[in-house]
Amino acid sequence: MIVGARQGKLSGLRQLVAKAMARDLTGFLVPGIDIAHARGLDVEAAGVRLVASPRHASVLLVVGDISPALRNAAAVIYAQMARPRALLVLGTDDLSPLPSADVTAELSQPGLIDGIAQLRIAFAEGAFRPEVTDFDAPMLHVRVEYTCPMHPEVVQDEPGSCPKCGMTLEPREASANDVDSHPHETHDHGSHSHQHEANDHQSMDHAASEEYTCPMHPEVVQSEPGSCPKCGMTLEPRKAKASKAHDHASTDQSDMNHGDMDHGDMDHGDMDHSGMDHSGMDHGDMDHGDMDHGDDAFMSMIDVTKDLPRSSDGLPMDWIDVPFGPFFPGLPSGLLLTLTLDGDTVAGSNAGTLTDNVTLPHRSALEPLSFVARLSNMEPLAPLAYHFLASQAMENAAGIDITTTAAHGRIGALERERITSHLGWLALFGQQMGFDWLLRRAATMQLKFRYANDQQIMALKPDLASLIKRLRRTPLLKSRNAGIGRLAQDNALRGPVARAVGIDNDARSTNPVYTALGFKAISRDSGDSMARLQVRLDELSQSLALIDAAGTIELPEPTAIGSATGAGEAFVETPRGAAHLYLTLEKGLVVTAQLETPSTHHLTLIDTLTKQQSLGDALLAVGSLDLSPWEIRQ
Amino acid sequence: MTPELFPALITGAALFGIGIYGALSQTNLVMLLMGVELILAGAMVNLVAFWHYLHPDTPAGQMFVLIVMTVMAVEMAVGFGVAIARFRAIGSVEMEEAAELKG
Amino acid sequence: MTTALILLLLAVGAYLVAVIEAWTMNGRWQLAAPITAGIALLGRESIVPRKPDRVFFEVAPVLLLISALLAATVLPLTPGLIITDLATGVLFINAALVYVLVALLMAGWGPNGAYAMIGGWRFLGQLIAYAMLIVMPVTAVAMRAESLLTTQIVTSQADLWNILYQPLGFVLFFVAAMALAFLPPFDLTTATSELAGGVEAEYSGVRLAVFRLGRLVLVITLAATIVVFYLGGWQGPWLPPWAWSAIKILAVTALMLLAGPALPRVREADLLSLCWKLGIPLALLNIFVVGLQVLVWP
Amino acid sequence: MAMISAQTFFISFFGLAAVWFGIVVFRTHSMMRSALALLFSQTAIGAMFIGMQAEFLGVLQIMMMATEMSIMAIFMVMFMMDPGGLGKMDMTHQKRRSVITGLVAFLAIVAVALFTNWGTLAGSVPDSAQQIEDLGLELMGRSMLIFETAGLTLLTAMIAATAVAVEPLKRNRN
Repeated sequence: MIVGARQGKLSGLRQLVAKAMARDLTGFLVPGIDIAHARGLDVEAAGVRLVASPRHASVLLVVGDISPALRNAAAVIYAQMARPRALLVLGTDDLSPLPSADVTAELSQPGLIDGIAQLRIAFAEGAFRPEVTDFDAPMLHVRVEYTCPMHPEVVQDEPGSCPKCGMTLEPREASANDVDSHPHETHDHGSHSHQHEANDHQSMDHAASEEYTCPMHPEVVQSEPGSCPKCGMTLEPRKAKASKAHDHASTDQSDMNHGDMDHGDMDHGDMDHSGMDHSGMDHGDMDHGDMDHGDDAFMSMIDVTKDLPRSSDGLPMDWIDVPFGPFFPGLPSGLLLTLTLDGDTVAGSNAGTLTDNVTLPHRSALEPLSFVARLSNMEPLAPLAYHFLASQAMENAAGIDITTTAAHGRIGALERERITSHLGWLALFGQQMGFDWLLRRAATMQLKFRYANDQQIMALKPDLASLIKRLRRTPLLKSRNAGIGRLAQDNALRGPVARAVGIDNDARSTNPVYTALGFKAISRDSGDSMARLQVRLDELSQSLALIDAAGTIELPEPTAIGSATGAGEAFVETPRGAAHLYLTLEKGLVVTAQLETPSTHHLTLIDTLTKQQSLGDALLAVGSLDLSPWEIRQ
Repeated sequence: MTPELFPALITGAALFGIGIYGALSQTNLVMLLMGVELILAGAMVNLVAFWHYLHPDTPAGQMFVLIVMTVMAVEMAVGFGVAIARFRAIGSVEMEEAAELKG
Repeated sequence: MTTALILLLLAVGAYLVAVIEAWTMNGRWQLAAPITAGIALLGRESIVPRKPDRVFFEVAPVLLLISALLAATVLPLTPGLIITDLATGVLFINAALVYVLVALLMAGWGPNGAYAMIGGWRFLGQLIAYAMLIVMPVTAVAMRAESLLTTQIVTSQADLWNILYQPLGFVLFFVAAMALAFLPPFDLTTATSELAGGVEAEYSGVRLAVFRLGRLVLVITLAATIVVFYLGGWQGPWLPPWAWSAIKILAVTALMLLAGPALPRVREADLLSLCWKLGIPLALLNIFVVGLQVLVWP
Repeated sequence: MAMISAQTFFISFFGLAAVWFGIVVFRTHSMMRSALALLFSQTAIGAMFIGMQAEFLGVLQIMMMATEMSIMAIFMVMFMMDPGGLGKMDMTHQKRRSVITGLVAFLAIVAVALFTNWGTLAGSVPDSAQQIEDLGLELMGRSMLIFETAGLTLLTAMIAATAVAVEPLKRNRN
């Protein structure tokens, strides 16, 4: 809801400011610009300036249905936005934990324009509304815990001093245990880590033995009571920590951050020491008297740094975990990428998707039509490809042959989708590279191609050619991409990514209808980001030629499979690579299905692609893969 | 007694004193360098004051300040070079942990 | 009086920069947009992130604005229109502009966020490299004028503008000015797709407005600097001096802003190696060549 | 007279600022603040130079120190155990002795400053443009050798520092 930044009456000056705010709408898109384009929305043309940081946004724009995990992340984004802020929702009504929408509209460009018009009115009237309500959601709650700046493994609920070094513990915020928790807990156990952590500590405390230490000289530790050899004070009992490297890998508060672009709750101290967590370092031995150099309560820097990971340049540095996604500009929306940064270099990564896994029937019956719908709704970036995949597998299972004309129609539609998908990727990649022209141009073209019939597509041919020509001549593009994200030949690669390494992995090559149309797979061999870009550019022209050869574009028709029983499989070359579906039919119902998607394979590449790259290169390498988090199956 | 000189000279003296304190008391090499920078800054203030109040016609006074600035830059460059090397070697730039550098 | 006039002109200049920037992005002339955007920012909440270094967080945007304004004080727009014609004018511009770095480091450290901090440190590397490319070409300019006075630099170009006298220096200075103003394709410190806004990411409301204004003023100041150093300042036939200054400054601004959307962002490694391995040797060569020219045609 | 007192005020003000920031350098726990306090101390000194009509030196000081201290800042953050200053750790040793030495040094210099007869004050200072010209002629004339030596020293120091700092040999790391 629109919440007044400053309460009070709507005076003349305020009216002016509110009008200005209504005219200058800045939006943060959830789940992202790629989905908006794929759904045919041009947000900038509708009058909302898109921004990268939630702090700069006044409108949170939610496009379509999103998974609960993404909604949680969106709620964190919403909480970071400066007031007055508003929520514009297109085509969905399930929003929890977000507050109710200020404006709801249907998921289409006219709907968007209409929604924005309403939003402007709402802003002009409500920006200084007297009644101010706060947005509150469970995942925003912070629990204050106390930790030692030097010993991040020391975490407790009450203030006090560090049992290891005697320093005063610093408060820091940890997120409350999420109520929701993500249904598939593969990406990060952030929401539970604090629980684990607390448990760890408790259990360890119970297990720990008693030892005695001097309050002034923490390095003095002995197992019997007595007095300190240095100052003569009576030693105090304390619980000894077992010096086992327990894993605090996710002590870092970034669990709250996956969603958000903010990192608000890191503080400098933690930030610079959070790297220690990763090495599973134990400071236990510090207590145990290998500190022969201490004359005062002295903190050895050697001990602090000796277990830090070494960067590629050999300097031990603190590493920080920084979340990129799920709404990070330039990355596929829904992709949660956490990079461990060593300065500007990526030391490690953790990638996953926050989208829902679509459930496939497994020994349960499902209507063929709803099976097809479920599969094609899964992937907003390439719905037709999955539609055809499902239809083809069912036809194979039922033993139905389709006519060549119908096959040509499908090829036309599939290739058109490939063009739109590649153009969408180009737009996103342009955003990633900071290449604004490409973002705008490719997005405009994508919207034009989306529902174009074959004549319109042929009319668009020169535009596409000039886009490709301009790209090939752009200075700096080569130096930005050549040698970045180089991949070796690997059987796990699919689609353009595989063809850029020189593997002829294309489901179309084995399809007789395609070969009859003169299809020949494109390939490059350098395997870097540039090669992937070139393969996709070549495929744009190739798809145009295929549409030309096929001559028709036919939207998917539901195939009647009657009450057939049998098993069948299908390969379809989606824009991201070959997808494979195996299913069994029983009396006209789908009872079992197994789906294999290209992005699932590619997700595992991220770690090798990003390691020891500079941040910009690492993100570009991830971007060049053209992942679709929506089809990733975990 | 030349009262006109006092503000500058006392500032120079104070900076020098703070610099001495810093250079002696800090345990970290980088902080120690900061102390040295302050000592040199104190010297520069005095040089400029003398030039301005006593010998404004001699450019050599200004020249000397330029040399001090060079020395500051040299000190920084060498200091950081040493700091990086030590940090790489033993992971510390703490003076307490530089026992092998003791004369 | 002069000060007030120049401040007014800078404000107008900043507005025009914003208009031109929007035009280079989306090809439309939106004359009211910068003003509404500014007013809207003033009305919005200005969030202080959790556990900031409050001093740095507050000071950074103001320091950015001030350093850009200070650099503008020694730039002559017409023969008399200059706030202070310092004998060390050229050096003073450099000194003022270096504080852009300090401001961005503060903005990086202050808000206590990883993106901002990386952005701040990135700019440190960028500016230390490109400050060389500011200082060294300017040395050659001062050599020709035999003075550090900015007015004298303008008059020294009466016969031949420096862009023709030392084209290499112009190119280097132009690139360095873009890097200094972190304009795309050198916007590594505020990169949206790498750092979600970088040093700007945590600013909102009034503070963001000041930060953006500071940057706009920085761009117009740098454009004016280029005009004074290389394009003969206010000089030109037919039109009055103020008109020439205005035309040249706006043209240079447009040129600086046009490159952004048409090019992908430079890789950080390339950015630094370009400067150290190519830019600085070229700048030395430029000084050498200009030295020869000054000797041959006194 | 009013003119002179304005100048004295200017110098004293920036002198106090320089000293104040100099103290902050060693008082704050945040390394970033420490480095930037040193920067502002140096900038105030630059302003003092300008107050003492050494315009060139003042501007040069302000310019050089900004970059120098920014580099200092990144090293501080790199090489400190607790750069954010959250732990309030004590990073000093032999504190008493240092304070006493510092105080003694300060008092001794002040005493010298106060009780020495510095001779008569010279007349007016040449204007800045003249100064720059004189300084340039000095650098390129009588003091050329010194200047060249300084430059060469700087170059040597830079190369030596880089040589010390770069990684010795590519060892086999995991």
